[in-house]
Amino acid sequence: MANEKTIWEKLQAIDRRVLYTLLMVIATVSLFFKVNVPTKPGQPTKDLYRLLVDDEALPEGSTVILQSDWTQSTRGESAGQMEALLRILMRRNIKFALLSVADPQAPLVARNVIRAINLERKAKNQREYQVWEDYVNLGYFPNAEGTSNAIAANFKTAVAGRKETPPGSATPLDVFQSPVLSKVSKVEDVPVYINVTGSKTSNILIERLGGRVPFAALVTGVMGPETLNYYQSGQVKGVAIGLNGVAEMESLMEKGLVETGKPEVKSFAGETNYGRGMAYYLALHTCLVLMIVAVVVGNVAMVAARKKK
Amino acid sequence: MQSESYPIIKLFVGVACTVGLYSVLYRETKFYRFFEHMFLGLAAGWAMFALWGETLKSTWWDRMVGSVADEGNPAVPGYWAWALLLPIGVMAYFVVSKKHNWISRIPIGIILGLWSGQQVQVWFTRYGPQMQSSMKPLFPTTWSEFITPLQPEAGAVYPAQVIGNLIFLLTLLSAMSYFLFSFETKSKLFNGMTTWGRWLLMIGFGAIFGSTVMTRFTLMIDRMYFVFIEFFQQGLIPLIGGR
Amino acid sequence: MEAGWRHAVIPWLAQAPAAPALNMWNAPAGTPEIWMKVGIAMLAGFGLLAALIAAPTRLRRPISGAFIFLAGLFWVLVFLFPKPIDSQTPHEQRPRGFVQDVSFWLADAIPVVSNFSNILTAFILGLGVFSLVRIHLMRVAKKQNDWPFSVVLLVSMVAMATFGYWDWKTRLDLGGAKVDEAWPLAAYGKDLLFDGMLQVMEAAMFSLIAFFILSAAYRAFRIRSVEATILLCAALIAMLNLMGAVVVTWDGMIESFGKDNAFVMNFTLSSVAGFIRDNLQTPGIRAIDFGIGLGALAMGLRLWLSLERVGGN
Amino acid sequence: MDGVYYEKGWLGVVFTLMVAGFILLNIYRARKTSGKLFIRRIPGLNAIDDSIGRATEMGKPVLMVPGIGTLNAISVQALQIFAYVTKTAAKFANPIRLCCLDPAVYTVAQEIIRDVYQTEGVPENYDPDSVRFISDRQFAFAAGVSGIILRERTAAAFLMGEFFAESLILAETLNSIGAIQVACSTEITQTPFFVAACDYVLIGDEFYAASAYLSRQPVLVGSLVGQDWSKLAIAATILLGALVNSADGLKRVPDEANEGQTRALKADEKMITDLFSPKKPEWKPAGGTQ
Repeated sequence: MANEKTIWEKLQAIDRRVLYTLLMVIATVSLFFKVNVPTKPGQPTKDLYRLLVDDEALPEGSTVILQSDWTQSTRGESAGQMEALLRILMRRNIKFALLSVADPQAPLVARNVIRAINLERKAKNQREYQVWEDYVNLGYFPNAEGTSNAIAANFKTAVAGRKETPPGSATPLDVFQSPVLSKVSKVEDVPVYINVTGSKTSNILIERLGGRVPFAALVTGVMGPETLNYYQSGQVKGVAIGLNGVAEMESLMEKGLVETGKPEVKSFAGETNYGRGMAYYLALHTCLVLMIVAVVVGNVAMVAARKKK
Repeated sequence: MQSESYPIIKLFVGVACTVGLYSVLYRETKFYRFFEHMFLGLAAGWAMFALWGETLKSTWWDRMVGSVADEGNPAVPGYWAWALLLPIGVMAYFVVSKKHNWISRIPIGIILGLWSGQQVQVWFTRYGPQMQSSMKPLFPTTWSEFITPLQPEAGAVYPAQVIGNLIFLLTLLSAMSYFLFSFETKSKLFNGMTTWGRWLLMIGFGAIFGSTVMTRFTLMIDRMYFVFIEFFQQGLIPLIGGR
Repeated sequence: MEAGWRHAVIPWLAQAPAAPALNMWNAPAGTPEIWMKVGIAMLAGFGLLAALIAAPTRLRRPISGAFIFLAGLFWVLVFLFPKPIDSQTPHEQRPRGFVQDVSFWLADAIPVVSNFSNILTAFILGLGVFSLVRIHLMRVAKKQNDWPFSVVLLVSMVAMATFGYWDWKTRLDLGGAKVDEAWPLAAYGKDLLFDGMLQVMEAAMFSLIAFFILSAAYRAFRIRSVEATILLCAALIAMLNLMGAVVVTWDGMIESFGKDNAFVMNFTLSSVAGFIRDNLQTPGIRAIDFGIGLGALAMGLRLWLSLERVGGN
Repeated sequence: MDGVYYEKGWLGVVFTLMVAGFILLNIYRARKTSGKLFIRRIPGLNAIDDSIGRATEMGKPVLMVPGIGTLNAISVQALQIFAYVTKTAAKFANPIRLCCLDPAVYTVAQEIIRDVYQTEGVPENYDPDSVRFISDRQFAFAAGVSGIILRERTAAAFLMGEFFAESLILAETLNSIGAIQVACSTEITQTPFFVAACDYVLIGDEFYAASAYLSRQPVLVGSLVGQDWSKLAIAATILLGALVNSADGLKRVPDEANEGQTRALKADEKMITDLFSPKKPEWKPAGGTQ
């Protein structure tokens, strides 16, 4: 038996480490190129954009509940989603009550994003979002199922006792005294319940909220197929999925949304719309190409090796 | 004030940790083992802290003992019955006893009981709407055009849509037939349907695989961003006198 | 019992703001009364534990079965009773009657009961940490293979827990805003260990999957069998559809064939991927989901009614 | 007091009760016939014995991971299957490693595994360190289990239960050392990765069928038959509903807006909408944003 392997046999069994190195190099190199890759937003993202920007669905100045369930580990996708979402909310003066059921760190991570977007606004001489006046941080609630149930049953008692310090005051006060939540006591009181999540908390919420309030989700690519299931059955009104969703949101923010038979939704042209989504989008393309090439090479080599025999 | 050099130190430590864990891609070495054990230790330490700081203090202790009034906040009375949960939790530790290990089944039973009851509660909330949305119309309401036009009439069902809906229904039913375990049949139709069902499931799995790839790659790209852009380009190069 | 039976019987479970401010189930914070009541409750609980230890063998199954049943019963009742739309309706305006009373009481009790599992799991966590510490202490004591790594584990554990509590305590004493300004040692320690290391390591471990997904796809996506081929094709279409640039190019090409032709427009990448998703993937997932849901419901029923034993005899 | 309650819709309650009824009835039936109801062969399960056999030949441990979910029916189900695995392993005095993420699952696992060794008559072979709590954080857990896999070179692995992202880390690490893997995740999103990386995969509720198939306990067998009945009921409901919906789609009613004209039914006038998502009573939020 000859030990010499043919090129086809070799290509059928490329060492894992070679593939790993290629992937790492390609991803890194792509990051140094800044290109706005074109996108074609899908219906779920368009619906989400309409829900967030259309004045009828979400009136300017109203309050939404924003459940942020992601931490560093899904930063790649969730941070971009959160940034795009916050940019829209802040530009439309939408107040938000922030909470998390997934991880104790999630509120802190969310606060960092708010801070970053605030800095961006400050640099552009726009109004900075203030705690108490514009948003409150309700913090972390352990037990996703239980909390979602409790929120659906009775938002006010579910988050009772959470405090926030108004600007210029020394003592923290009950969040329901704040302008953000003063008119909210049930989930039905908010026009939209938004969930940015790195796990399946959106599913848990959908099951527990049972259609009491329009629900929008920004989920990771993994959760996409499952969430689309709920989107199709109308339990989720709009959804942005993964990095693709971010890139689509960003281009919708830049270009606005025109759909036949529906009112036009405005754009935010002239503002900082392209962010983390576009920064990573090219690298995603090159990595996917590598993957496709690897699969094709493996198959071609397999067929060729068979033919030789 | 935070020290000025701290952010770069923190970045450096983070990069070291990333490289340490990535080394397992090459193979398991002492280097990886070091970071793995550190990781496990940190996680356990955090669990010990979060146990009280993030869970028990706010959800148990504060409710049990209440809080006194301070500026702007009314007093909240304590509910003493919460105290009963501690002995129940302690019962779990009897699992190490050879004689009384059955007592550990009480806290376990409560957790399982609560979970089981919830299944009954949420089952229809979860599956009812899915059943409803599977009931797609199977008769076209219009024959004006076969293929759904680009500007469809509101509410109309075109023949092409009906074909799609039939495929949907057939996929659903044949995939469901694959999961029937208690029927033995020689019927070619039924057996063919289950085989089809399995193949159709593979389409779903392939599509999920494809769309998951996005998240996984993005997270890796984000780490590369962290190492090469945040640490090297924005942190280290300015520090050593680059631009 | 003018205020309705539920206000007297078990308002502990329904710690609603609407309940009478003080009742037999609570006591004002900071008073000797609350400490005494808490103490008595704990004693009673440990008394129950002692009683269980003494319980005869034949009662064991019924006792644990009763606990499971009662725990599950709560959610089953929530399922069966109508839900109030606004559970914050003030007491005086709430409708009276058995059904209404129960459903309001249930709605009030949900936020309380929801925490039970979590609190119990937190108490049990000690058992897990104990096992971890025991294994590694033994390894160090016996100088087994790799014992220095066990030292690393134990040291980082102690460091994380110490800085965690220290920082937490400082924040309680000084207030979070002050700590963020002054950055005492505790804040550095916690931030470096948690934010700088633990979180980064989690992200790093998570991102490893990208590499594994590449090698798994390379190995598994071969046209060997019908199943593997189907898997491969579906995955390829899904991946192509993820690339905005490819979608725009492909769809642009299709559009050039006939932008107004409904038939031609069915072949855009987004339509093809959408068709697969809507008519093949969604029902497939749904079929699996129905099965899993039924399995969970059945298992839930068996556990709830103690038809199936868990654990040893 | 109208409008204080959510209309529950009778269908949800009736359907849930019907499913529960099917399951309980069949458990009763199975008990009467002492479990002699038919269950078809499930391919992945035959692999269990083979893989343990191989691990024994190689003298390497068998790894079991009951997912990373909290203590619930899914992890309990996984542990029931692991009890069977351990039973076989105990016969051959093969070492096992059972790694847990949730402390409550760890508690139950300890009890179950010790019990297996006791009933097999080899309590002295039970090593308390074989059931391990690794970490309660997902990726620390993944790192720890990967370490165990690579250092102890586990020859067979059973990954069953609620797996999330860590599924592929474990599966590919196991694959890289050539271990045989039998896997199942109730999380549909992870099943494709097990399909790609593992030798044998149980899909969906084959997982729930597994312990009935392995143990042939009447309760489990009966419950499985009841689940099958429920699946048929769901399928029949969907078919019937689709037909009713189609008929509703063809129906024309007088148009209120244009006298003398007819129009199709609106979505909320259709029968299935009425059954599945009954209207909620009118309710004006007390102080919501207007």
